[in-house]
Amino acid sequence: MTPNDLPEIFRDHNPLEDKMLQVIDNEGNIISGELMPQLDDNTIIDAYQKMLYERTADEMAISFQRQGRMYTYTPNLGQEAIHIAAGMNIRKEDWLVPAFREMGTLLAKGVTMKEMFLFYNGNEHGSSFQNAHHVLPIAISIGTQLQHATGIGYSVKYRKKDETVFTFIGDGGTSEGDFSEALNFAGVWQVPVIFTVQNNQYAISVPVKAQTNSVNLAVKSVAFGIPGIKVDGNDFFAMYLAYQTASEYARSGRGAVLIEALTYRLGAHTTSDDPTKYRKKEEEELWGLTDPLVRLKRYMERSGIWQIDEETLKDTYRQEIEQQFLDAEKSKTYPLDDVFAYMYTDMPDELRRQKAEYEQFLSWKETRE
Amino acid sequence: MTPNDLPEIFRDHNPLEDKMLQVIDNEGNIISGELMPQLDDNTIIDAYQKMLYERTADEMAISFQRQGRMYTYTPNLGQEAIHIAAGMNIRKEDWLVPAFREMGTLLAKGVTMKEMFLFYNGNEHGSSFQNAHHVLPIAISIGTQLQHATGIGYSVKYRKKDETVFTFIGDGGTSEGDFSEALNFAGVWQVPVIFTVQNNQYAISVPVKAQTNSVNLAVKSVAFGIPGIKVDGNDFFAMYLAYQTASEYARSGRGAVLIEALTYRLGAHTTSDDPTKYRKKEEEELWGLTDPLVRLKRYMERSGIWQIDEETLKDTYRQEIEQQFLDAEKSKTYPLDDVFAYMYTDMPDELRRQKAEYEQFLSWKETRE
Amino acid sequence: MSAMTMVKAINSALDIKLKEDKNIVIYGEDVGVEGGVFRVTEGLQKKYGAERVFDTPLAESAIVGTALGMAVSGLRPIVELQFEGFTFPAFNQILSNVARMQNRSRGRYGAPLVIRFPYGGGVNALEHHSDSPEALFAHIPGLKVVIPSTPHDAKGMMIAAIESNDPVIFMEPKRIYRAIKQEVSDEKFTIPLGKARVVQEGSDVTVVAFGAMIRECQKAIVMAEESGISVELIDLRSIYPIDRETIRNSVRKTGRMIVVAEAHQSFSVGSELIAIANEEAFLYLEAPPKRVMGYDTVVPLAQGEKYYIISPDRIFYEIEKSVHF
Amino acid sequence: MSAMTMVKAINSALDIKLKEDKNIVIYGEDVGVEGGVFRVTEGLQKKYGAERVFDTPLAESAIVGTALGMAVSGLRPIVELQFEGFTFPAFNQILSNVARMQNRSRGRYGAPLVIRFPYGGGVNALEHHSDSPEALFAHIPGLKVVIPSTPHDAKGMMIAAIESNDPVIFMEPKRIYRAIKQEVSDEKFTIPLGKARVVQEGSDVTVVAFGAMIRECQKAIVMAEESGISVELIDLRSIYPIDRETIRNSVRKTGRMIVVAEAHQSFSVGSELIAIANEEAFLYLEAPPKRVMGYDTVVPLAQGEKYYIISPDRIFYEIEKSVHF
Ligand SMILES: Cc1ncc(C[n+]2csc(CCOP(=O)(O)OP(=O)(O)O)c2C)c(N)n1
Ligand SMILES: Cc1ncc(C[n+]2csc(CCOP(=O)(O)OP(=O)(O)O)c2C)c(N)n1
Ligand SMILES: [Mg+2]
Ligand SMILES: [Mg+2]
Repeated sequence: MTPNDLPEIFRDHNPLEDKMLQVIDNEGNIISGELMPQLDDNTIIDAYQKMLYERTADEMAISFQRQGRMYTYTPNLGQEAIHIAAGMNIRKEDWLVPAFREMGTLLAKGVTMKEMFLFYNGNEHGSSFQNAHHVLPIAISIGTQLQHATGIGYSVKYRKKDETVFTFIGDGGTSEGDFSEALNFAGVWQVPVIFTVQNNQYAISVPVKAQTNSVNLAVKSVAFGIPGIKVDGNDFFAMYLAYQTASEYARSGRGAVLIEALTYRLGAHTTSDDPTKYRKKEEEELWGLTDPLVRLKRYMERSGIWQIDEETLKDTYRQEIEQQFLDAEKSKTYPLDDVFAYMYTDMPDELRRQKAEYEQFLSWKETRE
Repeated sequence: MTPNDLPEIFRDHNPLEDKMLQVIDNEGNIISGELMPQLDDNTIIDAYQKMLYERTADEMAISFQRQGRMYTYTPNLGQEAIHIAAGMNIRKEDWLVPAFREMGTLLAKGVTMKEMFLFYNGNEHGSSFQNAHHVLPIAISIGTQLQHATGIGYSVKYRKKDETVFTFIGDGGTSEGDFSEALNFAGVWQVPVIFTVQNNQYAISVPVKAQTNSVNLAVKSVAFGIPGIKVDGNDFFAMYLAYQTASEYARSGRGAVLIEALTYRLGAHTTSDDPTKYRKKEEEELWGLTDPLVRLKRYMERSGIWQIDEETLKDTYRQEIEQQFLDAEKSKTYPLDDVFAYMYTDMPDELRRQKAEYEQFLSWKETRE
Repeated sequence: MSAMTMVKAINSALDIKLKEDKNIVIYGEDVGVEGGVFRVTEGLQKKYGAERVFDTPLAESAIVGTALGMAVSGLRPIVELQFEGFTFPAFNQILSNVARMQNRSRGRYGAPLVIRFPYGGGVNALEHHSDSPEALFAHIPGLKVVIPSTPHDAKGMMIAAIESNDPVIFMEPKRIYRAIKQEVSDEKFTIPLGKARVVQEGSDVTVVAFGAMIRECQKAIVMAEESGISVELIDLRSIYPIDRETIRNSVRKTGRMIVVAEAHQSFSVGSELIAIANEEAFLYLEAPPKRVMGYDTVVPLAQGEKYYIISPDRIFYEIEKSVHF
Repeated sequence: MSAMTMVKAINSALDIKLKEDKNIVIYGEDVGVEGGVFRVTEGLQKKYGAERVFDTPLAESAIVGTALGMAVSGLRPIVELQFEGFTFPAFNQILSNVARMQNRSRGRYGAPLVIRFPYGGGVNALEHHSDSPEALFAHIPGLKVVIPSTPHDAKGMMIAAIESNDPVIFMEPKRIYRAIKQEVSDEKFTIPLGKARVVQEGSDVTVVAFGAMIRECQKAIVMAEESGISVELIDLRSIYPIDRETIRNSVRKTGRMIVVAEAHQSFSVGSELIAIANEEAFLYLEAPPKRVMGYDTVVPLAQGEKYYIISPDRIFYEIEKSVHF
């Protein structure tokens, strides 16, 4: 990797100097006009709508969970700019290897809210992503997914496909050995993988400064010989530019890229978590000022392209999302078969035997009732 | 870690610029006089003698193995400057957490050749290091030992002891997730651990350029926010200076350090390995020119402090080493008890039962013979 | 005495030992400020300071690996792994080093440390949060593997685990973390590791279980008693070493054994107990010892878990079958 | 037909499949230029190029984790882990992802890959080079775990493993890598996974073994025959799924079973087979089924290994005891 191969924005935002790529400020003012990606008004409006959709879906999911109609849920609140920017740059043929907090990108790939609800309702069919192409299930064992992404990268390169791999991890996840191994392999293999670290400042209760002593997370790329960049993750345009550039870089065969997206988890870690135990109201308020939706909205207002009747739109979204939730609730069947059927492509006799044994118990139970 | 806290030699040899700390060249000429550590002639002679001892012991071990008097052995040939420099800087109270290729440092801590021979002869008592203080057994599961070192670092700091931890790994080992986790914890905890990567160019048959795409291995320190330095590992003075500086740094409470010692494995990976399968004679010859013993000897000759009758000395060493080998061979007893006795501090009945069962078999066998 | 949940009882054990022994430190993910996702370490950082009770980066291998380093250098670390499903990044450190340091160094360095984590199903959780991997740890020589089934046992076993000079895997049945309240002494007491407990004596059939399954077995026993079957219930408590003597005595008496556990049945505690019943009581067996356990499948997500988890009527069904064999 | 060692037979299987299917890649530590530390992949890089047969950085978790990524995207990777003792850094990827991707995605993504490694003792090796961890893998749902005992089986089972759409753990008994030569077909053939092999029929006692222990059992059987004892020898071949039918038929016939294996005996294949014998043949048992296995200790280094490893006379001793029970 000679500096010349490196896209300009990577050179200009060297993580060793702790620089951060930013296009608009919290007020929606353009900071660096030359960096503003070329997007027409409709695309920007579309982006905002998608962010709003993700936020609405999150709010509703939290409320369904509170109503006891769903199990533990991991909200995406505050991280929507990252997800939608990635979603707008990921192509059908590209791969998405998610962690568990990038709903907007999953939706962009064709995953449905019904599937999301099914999953958080405790049904594996919510992970089969029927209409989504090249999307792996949500990864819970932190760090492991990056290695899958690197492997897909190898496979793409080996088969000479024009496919890029988008994969995600949190700030906490960068401490796992699997993170380093995945990036190291990607560096050696020079594969088209875009690694995004969503640095939302916390791993459950543990602040990022307790995760590592490195100046930032993008700088970890140095250890693996791949380019890294720190980006304002609450700035939709900055994230868009980062993904655009990274995609070009990856597609040109130059290899993998690490993007640190600086953001903030506005909500709880999961619906079982209570952030007041470990963080201050003032901190939340301060970060609240960087809310990616607010910033993009302000930008649109300032530049006169704001044409959204937000409340009406949200209502439409709510209805649509509710419908998907109801569909998921309705399809809430879980036959005994489902426990056994997918463990192997050809079910071993042993599993048949175990299932039959359970069925005998069920018959006995019936006769007793 | 502000640059001001950093020792000068770290600042002057920034691994990001791929600089390497060197004091003498292959001919034994001083390259940078101001870096030459203040060592009196006797100390230098002593260093050479220790390197010679390690080399002699290695040669003999290989030959014992060839005679079928010992099992697989991992030679240290070519890496002696690192081991002896570390050994001269490690104090009694300091900890040594070895990998498996730093015999000279083990000996400096009081491990005996008899113990080394016992170990490679297949007896665990060779790892009990009776007269050595604060030395862990040889670590075979690569990478894991660095985490033990970091933990010891925490314990030293917690108990406010003036103890430094020296730990080692190979170039290949830097790819293991455990390496990154250990250094990351050490960075966060700011513990007195000196991590040495002995970059001997190969992990068995795999060259270091296939291990990672990073510009060098010292630069990986950036990912963990600790200082790193690349040192000519075949230059005794450079290694001495590096350990002196790193020890001061660690002892002053400023935390951990990563040293990449650039060297070359002159021999085979182990006595079962045949390097001609994967590397060229020319390459070996080229690196042979950097042999740390030759370089130090040339330096001593040039500066007029050469006073060693090498052959006589080697003969003395040979006799002494042979005696230790014979002692190890003699003590080659392995009672059945040893299999069970050390698994737990209080042996469970289950192990007693298993042992008794075997003893019953032995009695039966005796009656049959 | 206070009414304690298991969470509180373990917290009390940790508290007592932290106060007593300065060499004890507790760490892991979210155990400090947050007090653990299940609040087992709640209040301990405040009481003993962030040098002794603290959060780490998110890396299980290093959590365990550094604990071994601390243990060989004089500390007695207690580490929390957040869920059983996240013990596996640390599996290599546990198997290759924690379990072996004592033997490898011929007693020169030991590993007096405790690795504790919640395990087991029945809580409608995401994947990796409902597993019962005790057999994987029990097959590793050099470890002690224990599981309490009551608040009282949890406290006494935790104190014993901390005081053990051998590494202890302490598995906490999360399903009954707060489901059972029991009067537990506020003082220090220990329950020796390696000994099973006869929960209730009986003559027709022996039921062996542990952790959250004890409660389910007790419900089944009520049903059995109604059918006139006398059940002896054994709480294994220690998975390794396993208490052969208690098993032997009971199975020789009843001639029948049923093992109830949540884990996948193949290569499990159930297999081991059946082997032991054969080795210790072959001539006394009147019916084939039976394992009533989870399938060799991933534990289903919440909607399907009802098929996987062992219910009291299922246990009763097997008791009846065994008695009428 | 050629006279082949097990090393050569596996090499031949890999060669045939590499030639046949462009989606197959082979990688791991030292498998490329070097051809593996045991030379199992010798010559394959030269023949098929460094894109298909290659060395990786030293990181087992990533070796397996990337293989799963390749497998879900259309390749069929075969990875080598250098020794059984170095499979554990990859244990999390194997248990949490490789074994579960198919189930987790409800069949959308599978994991057609092979993880192969040498295992077992008897070669005077350093620590971590003499272990037999088959039970740890066999307890993980979603995996197939197989072990050949002859060159012929090694080839046929390897081809079957590569062609399986499920992930296969392929364990190679290093002690007999080169100790046995056998005439093996040069052509492609498969041996179905999951089926045991009756090595020799007999009527007095069933001996179940696998891998390097088959040869030791055969030596013991010679001794038994001299004593007039007729032994049925079963080579398990597949540890999971286990072939209940073959076990059932044999134990019902002989009424006696001895399991011979190198691994630690608790929570082992031995435990599982005894459980199966009880479940399948309880009323036929004339003596307690017996495991003749390694201790619950670390495998001793070379000087002490003689105590640990199972010798033919030890097997004969147990056969005799069983028959005279
Ligand atoms: C290997 C592993 N260890 C622990 C956990 C439990 N856990 C779930 S989320 C989480 C914190 C993750 O933090 P981060 O990586 O920053 O992602 P975020 O939740 O902030 O998106 C932890 C510790 C896990 N899922 N996987
Ligand atoms: C976890 C683990 N994986 C694989 C091995 C097998 N192995 C032993 S030495 C070695 C190469 C080590 O290379 P390096 O780290 O450069 O150290 P060197 O041998 O060159 O000193 C390998 C792969 C091991 N010991 N541990
Ligand atoms: Mg986070
Ligand atoms: Mg090396």
